Amino acid sequence: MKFGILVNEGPYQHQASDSAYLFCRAALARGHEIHRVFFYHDGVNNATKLTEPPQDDRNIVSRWSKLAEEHDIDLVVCVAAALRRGIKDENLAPNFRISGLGQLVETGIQADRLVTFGD
Amino acid sequence: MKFGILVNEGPYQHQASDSAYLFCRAALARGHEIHRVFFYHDGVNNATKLTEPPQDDRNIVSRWSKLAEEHDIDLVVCVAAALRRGIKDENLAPNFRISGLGQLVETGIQADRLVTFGD
Amino acid sequence: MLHIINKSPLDRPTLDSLLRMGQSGAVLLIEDAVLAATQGHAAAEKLRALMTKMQVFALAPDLEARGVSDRLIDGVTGVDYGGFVDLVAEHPNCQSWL
Amino acid sequence: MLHIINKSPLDRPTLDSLLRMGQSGAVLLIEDAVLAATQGHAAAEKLRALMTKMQVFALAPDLEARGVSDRLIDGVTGVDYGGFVDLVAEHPNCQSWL
Amino acid sequence: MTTKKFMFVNRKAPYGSIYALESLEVVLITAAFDQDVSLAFVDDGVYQLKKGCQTKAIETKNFSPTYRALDGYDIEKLYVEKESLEARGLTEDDLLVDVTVLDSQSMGALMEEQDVVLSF
Amino acid sequence: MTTKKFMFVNRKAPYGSIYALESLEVVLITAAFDQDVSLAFVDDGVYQLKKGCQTKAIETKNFSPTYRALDGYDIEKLYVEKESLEARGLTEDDLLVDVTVLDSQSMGALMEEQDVVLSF
Repeated sequence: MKFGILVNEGPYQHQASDSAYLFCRAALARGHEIHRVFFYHDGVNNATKLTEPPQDDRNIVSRWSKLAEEHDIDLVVCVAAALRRGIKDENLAPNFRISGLGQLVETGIQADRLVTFGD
Repeated sequence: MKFGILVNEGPYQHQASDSAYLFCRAALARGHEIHRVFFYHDGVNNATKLTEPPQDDRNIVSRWSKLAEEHDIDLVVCVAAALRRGIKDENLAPNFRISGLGQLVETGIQADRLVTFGD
Repeated sequence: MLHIINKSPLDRPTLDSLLRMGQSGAVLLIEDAVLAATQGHAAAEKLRALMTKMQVFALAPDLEARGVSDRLIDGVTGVDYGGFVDLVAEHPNCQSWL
Repeated sequence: MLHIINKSPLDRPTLDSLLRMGQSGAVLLIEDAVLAATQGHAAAEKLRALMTKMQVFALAPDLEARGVSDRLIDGVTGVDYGGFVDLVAEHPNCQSWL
Repeated sequence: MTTKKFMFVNRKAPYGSIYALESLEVVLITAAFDQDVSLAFVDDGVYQLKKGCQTKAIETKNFSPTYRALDGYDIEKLYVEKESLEARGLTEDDLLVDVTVLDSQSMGALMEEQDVVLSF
Repeated sequence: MTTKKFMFVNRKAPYGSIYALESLEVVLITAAFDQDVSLAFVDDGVYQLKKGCQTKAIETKNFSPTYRALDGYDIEKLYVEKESLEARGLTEDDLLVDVTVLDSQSMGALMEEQDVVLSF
């Protein structure tokens, strides 16, 4: 089955991004496909390559980048939300791309299920 | 009177930063002093110079920078919270500085009142 | 003590917590919390209970933003940001119920 | 429909909203919402009312993180992330009550 | 392109957070993709449609006019939960656009019919 | 340096958000400044002290041990609201450190005595 994922909150502050990541990994392990992960609202803050969490904590950003690399997942950051919050190509982490809200709607249409993680 | 201000949420997503800013301006207009504004948790995201809101919206980041410039206010971003969220010297907006949590405690001690704005 | 509440009483339990624990002083409703102070609102009774021990204020700019300035219940005083500053200054301490 | 709730029932009204509007299908409690499914919790009665029309699941990793795995009320089924994925796949549609 | 039923569930008051504004942006794009779009306003989300919002004093963009403009994008399915209005002392007359008021059960039934439900 | 009474009011469950963890960091620094530090746990904040938290399956750092370490920093004033425990079916035995359980009125009275109240 093809899943689309929507993440509405940034890393660390809320559990949303963690839950979304663990859901994606479990879906892949079950043999499903992750069609796209769309980052909206504060969710765009998951895409900053400047993040540097404490060594004993998980690195939420690089974990997303790595998952995308290994499973060829499309990580899309909403351009309007990103501009408001200072996420641009210059601080974008690997395997994320910035695009429009149309990419969210497209996932809603093409994926079999769209699952939202937020606050 | 000397006020300390604590901002716990990022710009745009929650009203906290707006409320804190309008409170500071009103306090200054009343002849009070703003001893320091401390940005903690997602509040550190108020300090990114890369923000570019739509033209018909307020620019929350530059508004803080300007207020600090005009009234010589100390805008301090918590270093640990900022590292987690990818706020560093390279993307820090003018008149913000990155420092430790001791700066928050110091404001609690030295200011006559500490007012918190959050979610 | 000045108690500051910023969330809608139908979305968060902070007004209930304040009703249980609050002793005296004043309450200022800001942001979405101002909705509690509107006529016909389910939380209006709670606010009246609160008024028996504290003065209640609501931030006028936030009432206006939500289109409810004309529905403020009796006994709640609207203040602007200057009034917010004065309330903080007049009370020996303050607490934001987050 | 699979209804997903992620907030504590003593911090947000989503469980109440679901009780009013939810029709059938299943509910999955994740993140802080798992607290609703623990013995002696004030929301346990609401959860029992919900069970009369829907199946109720709770995410085990979130129960463990909050130290309440051993207090799950009868009738609620713990699932891991794989089970979460299965629930989404098995239902024709889903809704996160944010 | 496939047409799916998209419902946007709005549960949060406006201006205290950005969700209402950013929800509207997705709604407009979804309509541009020729999808079947419905908006549900429940809980504090009903305040998003309140008449008379004036944001000048909080120095924030007033996006109330966008709800009035939805009609022009053929977005006409606006549903409001009756119980949510009542708990807040509001009536249909307080709202700035024409809506269909539904009781909780009918609102829930409508949600069940959707292909994609987005909650902001 | 002046000594002030600082109270940290913890109202949120752990792990669903970062507030509990980052609150602890301020608590430790405040103690290092030789201030009079109190911690209040009310509403869902009481879950921060729950025994037996295991975060392995959510792959997040378990910060429960930090509450046990507070004692070593001379942070000994931990107050828990009785009503909050009861509403959640918890008792003092469920908590991983020694606390003083107060009824709502006493907790409120204690808050009034503080110079600085931080809520996370």
